[in-house]
Amino acid sequence: MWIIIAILTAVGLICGVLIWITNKTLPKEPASLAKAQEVSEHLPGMNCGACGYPGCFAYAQALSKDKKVFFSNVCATVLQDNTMLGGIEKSLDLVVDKNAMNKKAVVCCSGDCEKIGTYVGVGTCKSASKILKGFKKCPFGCLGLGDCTHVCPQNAISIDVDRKIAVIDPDKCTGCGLCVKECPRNIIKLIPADSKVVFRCSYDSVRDIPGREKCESGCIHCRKCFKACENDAIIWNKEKQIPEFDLSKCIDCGACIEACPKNVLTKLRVDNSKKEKVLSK
Amino acid sequence: MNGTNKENITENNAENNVLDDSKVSDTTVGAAKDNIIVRDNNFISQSPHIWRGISSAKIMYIFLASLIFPSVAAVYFFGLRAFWVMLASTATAVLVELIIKKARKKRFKMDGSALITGLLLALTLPPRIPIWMVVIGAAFSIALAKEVFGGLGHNIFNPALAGRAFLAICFPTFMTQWYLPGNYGVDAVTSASPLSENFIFQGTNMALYRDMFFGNTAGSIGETSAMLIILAGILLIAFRIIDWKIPLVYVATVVIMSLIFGEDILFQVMAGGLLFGAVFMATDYVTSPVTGLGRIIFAVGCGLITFLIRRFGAMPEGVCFSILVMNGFTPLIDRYIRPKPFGYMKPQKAKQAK
Amino acid sequence: MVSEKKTGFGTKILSNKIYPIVFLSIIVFVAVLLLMLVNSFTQTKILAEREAKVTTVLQKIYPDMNDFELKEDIYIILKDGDVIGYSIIAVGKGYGGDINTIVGLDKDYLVKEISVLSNTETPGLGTKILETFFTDQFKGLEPQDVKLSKDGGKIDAISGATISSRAVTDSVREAMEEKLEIIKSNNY
Amino acid sequence: MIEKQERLTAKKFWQELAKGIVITNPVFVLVLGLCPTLAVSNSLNNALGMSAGVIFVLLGSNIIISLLRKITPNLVRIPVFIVVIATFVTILSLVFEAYLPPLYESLGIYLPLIVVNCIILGRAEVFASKNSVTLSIADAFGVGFGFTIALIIVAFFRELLGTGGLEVFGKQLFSIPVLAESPMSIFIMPPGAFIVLGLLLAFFRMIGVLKHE
Amino acid sequence: MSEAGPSLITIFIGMVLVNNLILAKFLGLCPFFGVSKKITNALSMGAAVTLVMLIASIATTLIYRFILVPFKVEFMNIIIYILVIASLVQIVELFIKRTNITLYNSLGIYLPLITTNCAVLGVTLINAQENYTMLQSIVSALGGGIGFTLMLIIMSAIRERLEFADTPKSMRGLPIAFIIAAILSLAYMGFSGLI
Amino acid sequence: MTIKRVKFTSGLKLPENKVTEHMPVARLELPSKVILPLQQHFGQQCNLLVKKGEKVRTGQLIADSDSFISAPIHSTITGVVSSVFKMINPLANSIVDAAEITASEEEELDFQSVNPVLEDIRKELGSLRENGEIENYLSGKIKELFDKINSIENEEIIASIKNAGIVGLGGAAFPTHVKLRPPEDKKIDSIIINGCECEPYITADHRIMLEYGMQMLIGAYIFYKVLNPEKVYIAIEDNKEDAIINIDSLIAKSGLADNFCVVSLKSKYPMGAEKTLIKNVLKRKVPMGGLPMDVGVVVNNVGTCKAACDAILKGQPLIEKIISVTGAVANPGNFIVRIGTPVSEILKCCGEFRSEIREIILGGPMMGNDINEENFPVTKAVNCILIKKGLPRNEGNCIRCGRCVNICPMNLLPLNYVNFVKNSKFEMCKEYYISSCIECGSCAYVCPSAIPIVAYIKTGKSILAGK
Ligand SMILES: Cc1cc2nc3c(=O)[nH]c(=O)nc-3n(C[C@H](O)[C@H](O)[C@H](O)COP(=O)(O)O)c2cc1C
Ligand SMILES: Cc1cc2nc3c(=O)[nH]c(=O)nc-3n(C[C@H](O)[C@H](O)[C@H](O)COP(=O)(O)O)c2cc1C
Ligand SMILES: Cc1cc2nc3c(=O)[nH]c(=O)nc-3n(C[C@H](O)[C@H](O)[C@H](O)COP(=O)(O)O)c2cc1C
Ligand SMILES: Cc1cc2nc3c(=O)[nH]c(=O)nc-3n(C[C@H](O)[C@H](O)[C@H](O)CO)c2cc1C
Ligand code: SF4
Ligand code: SF4
Ligand code: SF4
Ligand code: SF4
Ligand code: FES
Repeated sequence: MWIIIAILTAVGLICGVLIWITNKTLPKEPASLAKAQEVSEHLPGMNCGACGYPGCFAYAQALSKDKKVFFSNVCATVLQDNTMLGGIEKSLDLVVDKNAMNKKAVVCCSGDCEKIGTYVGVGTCKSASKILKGFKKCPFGCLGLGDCTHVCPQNAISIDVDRKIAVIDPDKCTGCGLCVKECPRNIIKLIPADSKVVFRCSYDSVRDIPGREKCESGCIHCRKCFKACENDAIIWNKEKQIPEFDLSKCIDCGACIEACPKNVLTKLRVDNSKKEKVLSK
Repeated sequence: MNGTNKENITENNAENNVLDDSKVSDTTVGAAKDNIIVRDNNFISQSPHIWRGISSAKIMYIFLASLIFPSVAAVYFFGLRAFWVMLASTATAVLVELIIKKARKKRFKMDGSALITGLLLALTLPPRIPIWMVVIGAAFSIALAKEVFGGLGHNIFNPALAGRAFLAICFPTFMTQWYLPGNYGVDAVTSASPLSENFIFQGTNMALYRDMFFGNTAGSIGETSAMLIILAGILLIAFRIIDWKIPLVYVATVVIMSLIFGEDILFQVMAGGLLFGAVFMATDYVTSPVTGLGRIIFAVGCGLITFLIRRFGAMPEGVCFSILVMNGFTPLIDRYIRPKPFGYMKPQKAKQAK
Repeated sequence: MVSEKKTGFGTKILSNKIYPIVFLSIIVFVAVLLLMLVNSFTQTKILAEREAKVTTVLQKIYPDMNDFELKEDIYIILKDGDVIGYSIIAVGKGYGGDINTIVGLDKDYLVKEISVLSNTETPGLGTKILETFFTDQFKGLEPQDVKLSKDGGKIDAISGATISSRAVTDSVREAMEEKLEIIKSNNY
Repeated sequence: MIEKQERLTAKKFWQELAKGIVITNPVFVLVLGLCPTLAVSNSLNNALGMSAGVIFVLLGSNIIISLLRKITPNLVRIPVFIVVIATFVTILSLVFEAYLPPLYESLGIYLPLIVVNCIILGRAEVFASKNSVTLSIADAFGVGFGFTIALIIVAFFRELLGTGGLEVFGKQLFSIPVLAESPMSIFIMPPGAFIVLGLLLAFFRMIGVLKHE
Repeated sequence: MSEAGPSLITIFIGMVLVNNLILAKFLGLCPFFGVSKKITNALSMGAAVTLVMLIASIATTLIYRFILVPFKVEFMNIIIYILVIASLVQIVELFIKRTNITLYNSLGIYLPLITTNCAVLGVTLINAQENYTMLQSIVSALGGGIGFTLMLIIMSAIRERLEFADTPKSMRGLPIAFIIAAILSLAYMGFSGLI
Repeated sequence: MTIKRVKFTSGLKLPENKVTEHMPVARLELPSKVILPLQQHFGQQCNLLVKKGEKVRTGQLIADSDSFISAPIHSTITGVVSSVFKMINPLANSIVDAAEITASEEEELDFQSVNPVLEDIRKELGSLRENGEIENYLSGKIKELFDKINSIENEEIIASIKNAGIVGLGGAAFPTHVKLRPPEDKKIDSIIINGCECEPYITADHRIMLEYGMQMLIGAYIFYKVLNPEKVYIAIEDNKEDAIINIDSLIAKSGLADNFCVVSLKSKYPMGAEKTLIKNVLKRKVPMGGLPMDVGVVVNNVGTCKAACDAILKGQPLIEKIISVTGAVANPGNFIVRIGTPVSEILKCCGEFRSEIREIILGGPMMGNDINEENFPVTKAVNCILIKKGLPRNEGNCIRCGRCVNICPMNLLPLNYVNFVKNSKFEMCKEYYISSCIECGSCAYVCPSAIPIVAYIKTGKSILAGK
């Protein structure tokens, strides 16, 4: 009996020796990998790709090579989550000013405008915008076919069926920017999360397109908001003929919102109780 | 990512854009741009602006029409009983599809594919199978082999065959009881199907072939008459509903294998469900490859496996299983068998050229 | 994880280069030792179980048997030291896999009873070979009669399960033919 | 981290237990240990036997591995764990063979295969090698019971549909008239196992117990 | 080979088609469902499993024939087999990790899973159970590996296509994979009796 | 007879609907205004050279660009630049600058200088009003004409063609002068004159070949002279038998039979597409991503030839072109229209729509682009205005019938693009060579599930291009 025990133990010994030898003879794994492994533990692991890398681990590898990547390609989910952010800060030895980087996406279009005809085709904004710049009179307005809703990892975007435009819930949005890339009309913009007023129109410099004049719900460049603001928080952009906001001066008084005759200015959190979620995931 | 939503949108959009003649509003805008007319009744769409107009549903119904041949033969050979089997199967298939579509809040479109599935399933069953089993089989076909995948066009496996295989494994006793055509009575005697172990035919080979050609043998209710199936197949090919490659290559493979292994060729071709499967089931668009070469590979695979099972396997018949097995290979074939695009050059060659 | 802990004595061993090998060997050694111990406890019981199983089957076929002997895969059934029959194991290839059948022969080399020990046939179809209406057909048959009626013998196949029926029948016949020769020539 | 967790409260123990059963149910949530789940769930009997075996092995290996966790070198971690697990499995199989031969036969090759049941090694890797003995025990029981419950659910449907009735320890609980005569034998065969588990997973997702992908 | 037994071709066809590890024997299901989302991953996983299976079969057959049987300690097979397999996987993992980091990333957590892949241990146990010779064991391992890889590839191709399908939400991912496995297994039952 | 007949070809048999086939080309009266987008060609947008309010004459250069791949734009009527604005170019789906010119009473011509050797021909041509007379005059002097053309420097011809703003009139509007200047290492051995006109409805090219055959042939000769190939093929589909015979006899008459020949092709769609055309005529395959000149071929449309003839002989820039107006209108026909004429002005002459719900398509039904209102101008690339009853499509699930795969002239797998684009897998599109698609529309035409496959493909392509 002892013989067999000895033999079997020897088998174990051989196995151990083999592993040991393999370990010794093969080149050591690069240190960056271990670091990446560590970093990736603080990442959300959703592999959403919003950071611009194919997946969280790829992002982690990039981060472990150069921590500045965190600022150029920020992962918005990490930014929202204190424990993850803390972990990243610690493992990468970084200091992150969260507020400065925190963004919200807003749809810069405030409503349905007339249609130029009956669009019959593929029901995505990308396709619809390929033909005559979209079937809405405004060649810049939201088409409301919801391409953006599909990419949002937070399910923050829904389609307002009344106005036929996309609406983003600022409370859910993490500012990852995926929707910005998705929208073929480039009307989703990332604005600082502490913005008070949102200018919801994209119809700026290009004007006077016959048959495609600016829509009923868009900015008419009347400058009333500019005049209404008593704190100089609005700067009038002469070239584009639109208002711009100086956050530090805005006191959230709402005067400009009141003043706008076209309701193009709104608060970041609009009352969307009427909104019906139809097209979100 | 999300096919569901997109479909919704398209539908939605179509509804939003209903053609409403009352909305024809001529609006004249602007001075410099006088007589610009914006009309709601203007269509805008991408090219092409014309369409051949043979819809999927039309194809399905033509296919269904060709199935009348074996169906009528089934009633002729096996009596009303065969009719009830067919009715139960089709009705269940359509009903289950309707229920699932409703439960998923999707539009139910009567496009005939469920009818085909139901009818084809029925035609592959033995004539005296209890009706409740037919119902289970048809429900399985539609629910677990078609609709779970997303419905028409998305399924991987041929629903009718999956249903048949399910029944064959579930209720082997019932699925292996064959009857000779003609005796409709309650106490009809079982008989062996030509491919069965204990099939003994008293008579000349010629008589056997004749019986098999016209359909006077035991077998599944739709598969017995070689003549009608060939006729339907020729019609389907002529109307360009099915691709000639699959049935022809399938049968040819079996013929070649029979030659190699010294089997009776005519018998192999006409016995069992080979013709039926080759014409009606292997040709299902959804579950077979889309390219010509892919289809040939698919058909050769079907033929080889059918022969393998018939000759070496325990099952007397291999058509059902072989098509199902090849259905499994279809995505792989489609992935790797692709036509070379027009003017394709190997990457290095292209570089050299530049 | 391990090397981080720096606690006096342990560190030396734990950070030793060949420690993993030693550790693994020790674990294997302990495990093997343990198993040998357990085995020595259970072995007798297992062997007893196995024998009991055979005995129960044989007992069923030969109710009055009280002992048996195993020679060249043939169970020689004894009653008070007298031979009252022979039992052999037949292995046939069925629909799902091997079918093991024990064949009980009486002193005159005729089938006394057969009993299927294990099979992997389709439940409800192939497994009908377990039922008495099938096995009873074998009683009193000589080897040459143990054939399906289709093949010219005296056994009716189970409809829908010809393969299973044939597997049992043919394996029983073949086993009988082979072993009877041995029995006769050795005069067990 | 480890130090903190060692200051264990009774609450934590129960938490781990519950987590194993529901939140990280090994079969339905983690989708591990599929082979035994599918292979032996063709009857309630087998399912119960298997579950008992798995709980035993899980418990034993979790305890030992948790004890060894500080002195196990990383390089041979997996071989060591697996040897520990295999020891328990072998003990189990010897005991089953000696005392429960019928069960031993019907579990067949899947009894030794407990050793590679992903659940067990998974727990060893993820939990026992990082946590104290007490917590590991809780984890073993939690996961073990989770496994048992899953197995019973699957086996329930398979046996019911596949044989037309239910039978536990030789007692016929009940049977369905028509099905019992011609049972849908597919359900005790491999395809049926896949179907049942697939539909169960979908069902749990549908009623919101499990997360969608 | 002095012992009789099923011919090599029978063993091979049996392992690939008739008693396919995944569809008929329920072995190796975790990686089967886990690594079958992309064809490329499926291929490398299949190759890795086949390799490990082959080496493990050779090693374990040697151990079985020359240690366990002579000393009558066949019951030790589980522990020794798994030890050998685990060590092998460890070596393979180390090897891939140190030489081809991209492959390692794509196989990710599934590499260690080969250890706990029932399929590998299953094949070695089957070899022991059927008392296969060395050559038979090798063929059986090869067949098992090829059958496993084949199923993995088929499954991944199907799942890649289903990515575009309008599958009900609750069926997406694993549930539908189970249904596919069910129908595949149904289809491959047609091969029964080939051996 | 030098007709080469190509019998067996794959492709799609479309319902032809060429109702205007036998309607002679009519000259439309001058429009009251024209709208000239500053990008009517493939390439760089031009810069406007005139100011708002400035007076311009017919043929006066009003926009040009420095870029090589570009073509200048000329005023097509005499009048005042009444406004400059942005508009949507339906062909490229882009926003471009445009100038609107309001006509004044009198038409004044401002044609470019013509090479001295052709001066007298121009004078004589100027005195002819009827097109028939011009044709007769030209065929009478054809030998002399060729000699004169031969004596002009290649560079000068190319420059004239460039200055005339000539672009391909076959649809792509690729600047013709670029094609006439192949890189040194590419030897052009064949020219194909594309008179296929494979799209349904359109008959403009057909009428050109019947009524302007001589001018077209002279244009072809000019290309022949510049590129000096071995052979010039004039490819015509066999549904235009009269054009085949006409051109053949003209070739014989002009004594060009050695180097020119007519190729009669089966009437299959998309025969006219460059790549399929070259394959059918010469059995050469343009490599993927390559150009016709990679296989030593230049393809030009018959209209382009006529325009070249006009430019060289008359010094007339590209200010007018022949288009078909057809479909659901009361009086369809073929017309010579000034470029920039708003669609509404043309439609006025063609009577009421016969259909309430309609699409206005610039181009043929297979590849044309929709416009939403009738103020869009006819640009250089437009060869047909088609009014059609709108066709609501009920997109269904792809049933993988493989019809699109069978029909695709580029051997692609169109059904996959639909899946990829639907699921945002644009990288996969690349893997399946989406850029090889010529957007011919055959696949969408045959698809039984009425999937607008081309719309998906266009989406995928433009996303990949980063637009
Ligand atoms: C799922 C399935 C399981 C079967 N199982 C068995 C079986 O266990 N035993 C058997 O002899 N035949 C079985 N068969 C049937 C055989 O394939 C074959 O039909 C039968 O042996 C012919 O017998 P018969 O001539 O008595 O009808 C099964 C068939 C199917 C479809
Ligand atoms: C980027 C680009 C460069 C081209 N360069 C040349 C050229 O140098 N010579 C030439 O003969 N054609 C050239 N072409 C024109 C094409 O060969 C072709 O005539 C044009 O795209 C219109 O063809 P279509 O109407 O079939 O699309 C070029 C086209 C493109 C897109
Ligand atoms: C699908 C398709 C169909 C076409 N059909 C024609 C045609 O019928 N006639 C034609 O002249 N050009 C046709 N073209 C354009 C030709 O490919 C090519 O661009 C043209 O003949 C080049 O001559 P151009 O530069 O003078 O226009 C077609 C292009 C495509 C992509
Ligand atoms: C030519 C043709 C063959 C078909 N064959 C089958 C078939 O064998 N089985 C089936 O269930 N449906 C068949 N159908 C119907 C339909 O395609 C099938 O239900 C799809 O698989 C459902 O997605 C067929 C349809 C056509 C047009
Ligand atoms: S905001 Fe969203 S719905 Fe609106 S156009 Fe952009 S992608 Fe489409
Ligand atoms: S709304 Fe846009 S930015 Fe915000 S989370 Fe969703 S995708 Fe990201
Ligand atoms: S894929 Fe492109 S080239 Fe092919 S048929 Fe469709 S549109 Fe034509
Ligand atoms: S023609 Fe339409 S239905 Fe047929 S395969 Fe192509 S896309 Fe699918
Ligand atoms: S339990 Fe078998 S692989 Fe996981």
